[in-house]
Amino acid sequence: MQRSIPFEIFRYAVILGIVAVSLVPTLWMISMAFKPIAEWSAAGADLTWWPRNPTLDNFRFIFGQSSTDLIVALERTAGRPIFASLLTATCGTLIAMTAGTSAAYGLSRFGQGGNLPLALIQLRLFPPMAVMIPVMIMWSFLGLIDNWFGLSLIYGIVTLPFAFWLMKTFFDDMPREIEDAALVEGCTRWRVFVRITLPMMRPALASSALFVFILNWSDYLIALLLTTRDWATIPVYMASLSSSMTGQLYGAKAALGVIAAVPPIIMGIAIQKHLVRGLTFGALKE
Amino acid sequence: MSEIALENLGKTFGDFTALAEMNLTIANGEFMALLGPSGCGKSTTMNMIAGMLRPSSGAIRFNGRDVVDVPMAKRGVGFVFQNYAIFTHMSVRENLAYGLRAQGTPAAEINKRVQAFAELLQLDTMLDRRAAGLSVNILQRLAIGRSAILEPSIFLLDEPLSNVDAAFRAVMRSELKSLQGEFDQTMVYVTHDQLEAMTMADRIAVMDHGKLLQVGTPLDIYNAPADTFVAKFIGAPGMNILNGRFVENAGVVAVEVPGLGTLDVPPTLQAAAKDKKAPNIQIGFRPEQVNASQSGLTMHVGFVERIGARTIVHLEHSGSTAKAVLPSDATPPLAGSDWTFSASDEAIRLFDPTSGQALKGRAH
Amino acid sequence: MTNVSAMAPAVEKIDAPATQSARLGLWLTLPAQLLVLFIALFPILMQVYISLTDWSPLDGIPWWKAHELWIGLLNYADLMADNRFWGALWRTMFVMAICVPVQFLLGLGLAVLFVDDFRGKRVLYSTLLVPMMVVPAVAGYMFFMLFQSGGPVNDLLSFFTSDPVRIAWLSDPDLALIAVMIADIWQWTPLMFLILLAGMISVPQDQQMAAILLGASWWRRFFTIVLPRMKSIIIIALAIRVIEIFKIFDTLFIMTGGGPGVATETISVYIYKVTQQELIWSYVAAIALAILIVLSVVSVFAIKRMQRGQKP
Amino acid sequence: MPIQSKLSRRSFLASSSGAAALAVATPLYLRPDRARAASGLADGMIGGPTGFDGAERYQYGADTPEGRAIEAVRSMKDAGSAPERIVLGLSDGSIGQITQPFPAGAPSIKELWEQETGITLDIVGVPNGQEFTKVMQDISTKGGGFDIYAVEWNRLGDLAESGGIVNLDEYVETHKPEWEAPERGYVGGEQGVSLLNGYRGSTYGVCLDGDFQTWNHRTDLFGDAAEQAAFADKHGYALAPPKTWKEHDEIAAFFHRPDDGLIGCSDLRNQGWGYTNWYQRYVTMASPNQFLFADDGTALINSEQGVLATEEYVASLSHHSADAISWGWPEQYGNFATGGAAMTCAFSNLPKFLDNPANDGSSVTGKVGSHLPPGRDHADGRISRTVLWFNLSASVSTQSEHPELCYLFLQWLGSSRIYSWMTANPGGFFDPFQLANFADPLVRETYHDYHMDIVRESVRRTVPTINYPGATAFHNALDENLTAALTGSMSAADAMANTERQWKRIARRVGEDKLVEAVRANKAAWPDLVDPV
Repeated sequence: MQRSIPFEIFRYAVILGIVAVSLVPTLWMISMAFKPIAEWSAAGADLTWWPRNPTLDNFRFIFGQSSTDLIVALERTAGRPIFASLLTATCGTLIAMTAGTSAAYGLSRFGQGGNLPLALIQLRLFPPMAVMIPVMIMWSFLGLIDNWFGLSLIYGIVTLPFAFWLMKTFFDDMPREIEDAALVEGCTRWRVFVRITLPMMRPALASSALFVFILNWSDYLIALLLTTRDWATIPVYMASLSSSMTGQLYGAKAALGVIAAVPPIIMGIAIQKHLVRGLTFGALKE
Repeated sequence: MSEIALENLGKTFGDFTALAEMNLTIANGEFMALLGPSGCGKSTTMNMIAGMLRPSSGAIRFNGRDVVDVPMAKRGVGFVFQNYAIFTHMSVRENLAYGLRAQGTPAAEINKRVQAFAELLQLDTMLDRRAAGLSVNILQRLAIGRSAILEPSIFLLDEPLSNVDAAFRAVMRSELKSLQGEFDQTMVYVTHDQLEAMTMADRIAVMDHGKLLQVGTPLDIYNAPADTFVAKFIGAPGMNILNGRFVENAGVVAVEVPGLGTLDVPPTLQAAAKDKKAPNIQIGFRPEQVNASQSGLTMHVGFVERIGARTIVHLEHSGSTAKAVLPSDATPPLAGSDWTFSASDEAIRLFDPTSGQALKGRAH
Repeated sequence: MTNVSAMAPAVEKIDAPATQSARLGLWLTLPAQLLVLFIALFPILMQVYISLTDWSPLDGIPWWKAHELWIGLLNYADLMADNRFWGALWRTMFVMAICVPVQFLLGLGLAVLFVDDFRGKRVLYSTLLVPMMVVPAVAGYMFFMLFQSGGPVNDLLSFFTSDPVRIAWLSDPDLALIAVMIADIWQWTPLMFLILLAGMISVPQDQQMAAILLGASWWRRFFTIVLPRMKSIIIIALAIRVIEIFKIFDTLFIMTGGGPGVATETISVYIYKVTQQELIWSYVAAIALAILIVLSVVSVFAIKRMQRGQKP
Repeated sequence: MPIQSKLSRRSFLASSSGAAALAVATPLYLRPDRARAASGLADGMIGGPTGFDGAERYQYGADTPEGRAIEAVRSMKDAGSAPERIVLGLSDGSIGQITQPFPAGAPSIKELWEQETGITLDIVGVPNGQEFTKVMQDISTKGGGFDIYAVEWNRLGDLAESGGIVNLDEYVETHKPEWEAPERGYVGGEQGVSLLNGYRGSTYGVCLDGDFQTWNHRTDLFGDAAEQAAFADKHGYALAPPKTWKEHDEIAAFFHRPDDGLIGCSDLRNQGWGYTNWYQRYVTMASPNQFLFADDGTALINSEQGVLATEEYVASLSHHSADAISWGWPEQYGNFATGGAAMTCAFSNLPKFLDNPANDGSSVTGKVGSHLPPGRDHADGRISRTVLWFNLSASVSTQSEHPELCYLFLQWLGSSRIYSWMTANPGGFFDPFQLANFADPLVRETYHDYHMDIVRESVRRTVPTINYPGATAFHNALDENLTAALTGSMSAADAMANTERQWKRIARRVGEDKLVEAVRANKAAWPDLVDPV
């Protein structure tokens, strides 16, 4: 298509404008992460946009090394919460993807579970806060409070709807001929599903899993209510990064925030090309 | 009504040359088919005519006026896409009226024209149906009607029949042909199917690897292929081409195909054959023009295919293959036997083995 | 057009032995069914039960003995008269009514600009998606700082004014609401953009070409071809944001805690406060059930409508 | 200042990194007799910290609350009825006082306990502000995650009513914690004990904190000659820490220069915190006190006094940070540390953290002063009051299998010797509240002499906030309406009327009989000190 110069100028101006605005909070976080405490203040007169004396102290600090500026000693370092976040978000993603993928296949190919789409929409629609009381009681009864599996399980459940919808889309789109050919050759349906369908769905599984992972990774509320110590996740741990010496440890929070952004970004880059396709939710199938 | 002239038209995508030095003039009202295998540059040519692509070099003239800088919306070109690009979220009526509305035609006028076209195309009974779910031949008519209603002077059709199954294609071909009669515009038709090109086009431009190989009426192309590519591409099956060399006996040149025998060079080609210095030559003849004969070439009969009115005999000998198409009433040779055949003088063509170009005959 | 196939049980006959297939289908859907049952059954029963009582954990009796404090439908009657609840609901709807259209228009505009190729597209595209990757809790702390009266936002605004801007965003009820909406728009416009771009890329190119060749202007094409073709995905994108904003909590809670006063108190924040601070859990149960009933009606109605809309 | 220099950053860092190393090491169970032989306790002492000057002050003999507690634990241990470990839920930010050795050469409190008893002390951090939430979760879900809870003191009523915490009367009777001991014990003797540890006549908690809100100012600003002259010019009296609310508001307004990064006063904070400022203004509206509830349980806030206090409170916003309503204590401390405010009212630990040479983040070290709460003049003299707010108290969970042992740990920790030693530790925010604490040299070193005396005097002028069942709901209702008044979305009169309405509803839910009894008990703890004008 032919383009006009004014349009190109307009395009770059608008995009760069929006990119610039949208980068402000991110850059603020990154900048905060490298600022020494003297430059944290967001209070007027000596607002610091960019670290004048960049330092890695904030990162050292959350991993348990006392730094010269932050004399506050941490009772818990960020290592464990990062591990907890990684483990529970990953296991939650596995649970959601396993149950969601198989249910999506069951519905897409065999018409079973016709109640699921509506049930799962309602599940996603419902504010988790409103069911946390019974959930807390159940989890406690099952010994799942402050337990990696307990948190993974609830993550798996609340993100199941997304896993299900996304995967159903892909299955609906996938041509059946290949499966049918394998069936004719005498494979069982289960074998076809495991050996033929799933491997073909690898890109779809990857992009759905990323999306579900980001949702789990982002959670604050559920982890706040279902963990106490051992399995507190990054956002919950972050709340404890304040001190009577300095107030909120914004630099430490920002450093942790920068670290927390790494896994989704790496995964996003890894499956970038599937990401767009993955988010059409099947809406474009003719 | 427009004449289209392509002058030294070229298109490159990076290092890849999609089209090079295309020179072709399509006369006003002519039905021109661009024929070639996929990747030959025919769609590129078409898209440049429509304005979807900008040529890398050369000019496109409509009635002498260079339109390279004219945006596609202003070229007045009707375009029928391979899969028709019908607006399936609209009704048949909305599809037909789309172009008129875009031009701001008054509603009353639109209604009148849509009605008229619908009747012409036999779409009047389904005007208010949603286009999604209509059958392919209706979609095709609708696609043509949608463009034709704007009365474009040029009509471009991009493989409109490629999505249709074989049985239906014949019906559609005739329908298309008759529609062309109705509208009488300059039509450019892109296809990889020689049958479509042969049956519908006034002239055919055969292309391969970004090059225009030959332009001519269907019969020209069939009878006098410009090179071995065209010879093999046109016809089903294509022309038999065998490697041989000239042998001269008493001033008369013949072609000896090593191990197979010898065929005489027809008088019209004698002069050309004599002019040619190198002894190596390719000899061609159409399978339909092969006859059993006492002398000529002898080849091994591989297998015999009987398909209704015709019988195809697959021949092979020392690495060369050939086919013969015999009428069903003729007695075919037995598979496994050796069979001697020849072709009539009118059927023999000679090609330069290095360039692939046909040797031009002369009236004697 | 079958996007809502995602919701409609598309029963398909399979050539393999039908019963075997059906059984496998059942097995495959079983884990999801069990998870749904697991998370729905007990909570709903329990909430129904305690919502009819005046039970609070402070009463010193276990929840299963809550019937000792039976009050019938009084909690529901209270709910009807609870201005804070209705205020929170209204506020949530307001945030939704502002944020969803803004995110949609921004996302759509960006998708239009990104739909064809240009130099630097990949880099700019990736950069635009970054906010999605920032953990909302962190975003909450960062926005808290950004919106301080001497903070970066005011500092940026000061470029355009002669005096330094000293707006106390988070201490003013109206501005605090705007600030939390800005945070949400910042974080979730990228998702809207991503989905809409996916949709726009998938609008058949030949139809757009056909429209151009028929003389349609860019605007006509956009409104008659591109948007209608994207209808389903637009609905999905809007639905996702509507659903998620209805539950808005993390970033907002860290930024304002629902304050000042109740100025940014949304449904989730309100329930959080009643649950965690005031501990009137029987009342929370009543709120939860009321929401569940309304959402069920709305979602059933919405799905029915969408399915009807799909039929040719 | 030789005293402060002892508390250098280096020694602090050395001790805190030592704690980190020890935290990962398996706690060592030394036989008590051998430990004692090796540790060099003073004569007659059976336990306590060693290894630093003055350690003997924190050592205890057999006839002390600490000694009795340790002996009882040991006999339980010998009888095989003691657990391997006990779990203590504690706010993040206070844990350091138990886990970090202080001063140099000393063990940490955790180490000492584990050495003396062989029972592991497992501390679970709870995010600030989430203490009560976490505890209620544990109680209502029967989670059993903790043996000991630490929550705000005024939630004792709520927790006791919920059945989640153990009535400690029997243990108190048996083990004699001597909380009311004159010279060493709680301020106010028995009454103080009942206020901080009791609910409806029984002991439910062991106080671990002293959050009497105290006033601080910047000595550099107040002592500046130019400021003094300018102030005297403007107001006709000398610039000094304010004695009345009128002076306070004038001085705060005088110093309020937001464009120069200085605000007049920074105590006003978001919900759950700003309350304290209003409270101080309100209770001084009558002599000796303006109460919140009458003896019959009628709310008194929707009155001329209530509206006036609210109006003053709203007006004071003009010399606070524009962001004050969105701040919590971390923002307040952060701001004061950077020299952002002329005055503030905070926990008594503010000078410990911010007037602290070890804190490089603070630019006000050596520039902090303390003063008594501003008052109001009445016919019989000046009434100045502050409030007890937040103040962590530890209770034993009814889910604990070893409640008596948990109590013994609390008796050991919360008695004057160990507690003095703990509160002197700058690693956390537990503050002094016992008479022995105020007199202890190490505490005074950490908290500074100038501050300690003011704190002691402030304690005498402290009124308790609401500590009846429903405390949270009462406070939330008041907070919300006050914030509404602050943001201008409600008039002061409406805010008070609205609060009264909500309080009535809460009172009904709590049960009015229960409430009246609790209100009376609460009132008994209010001071009647009248200062001369």
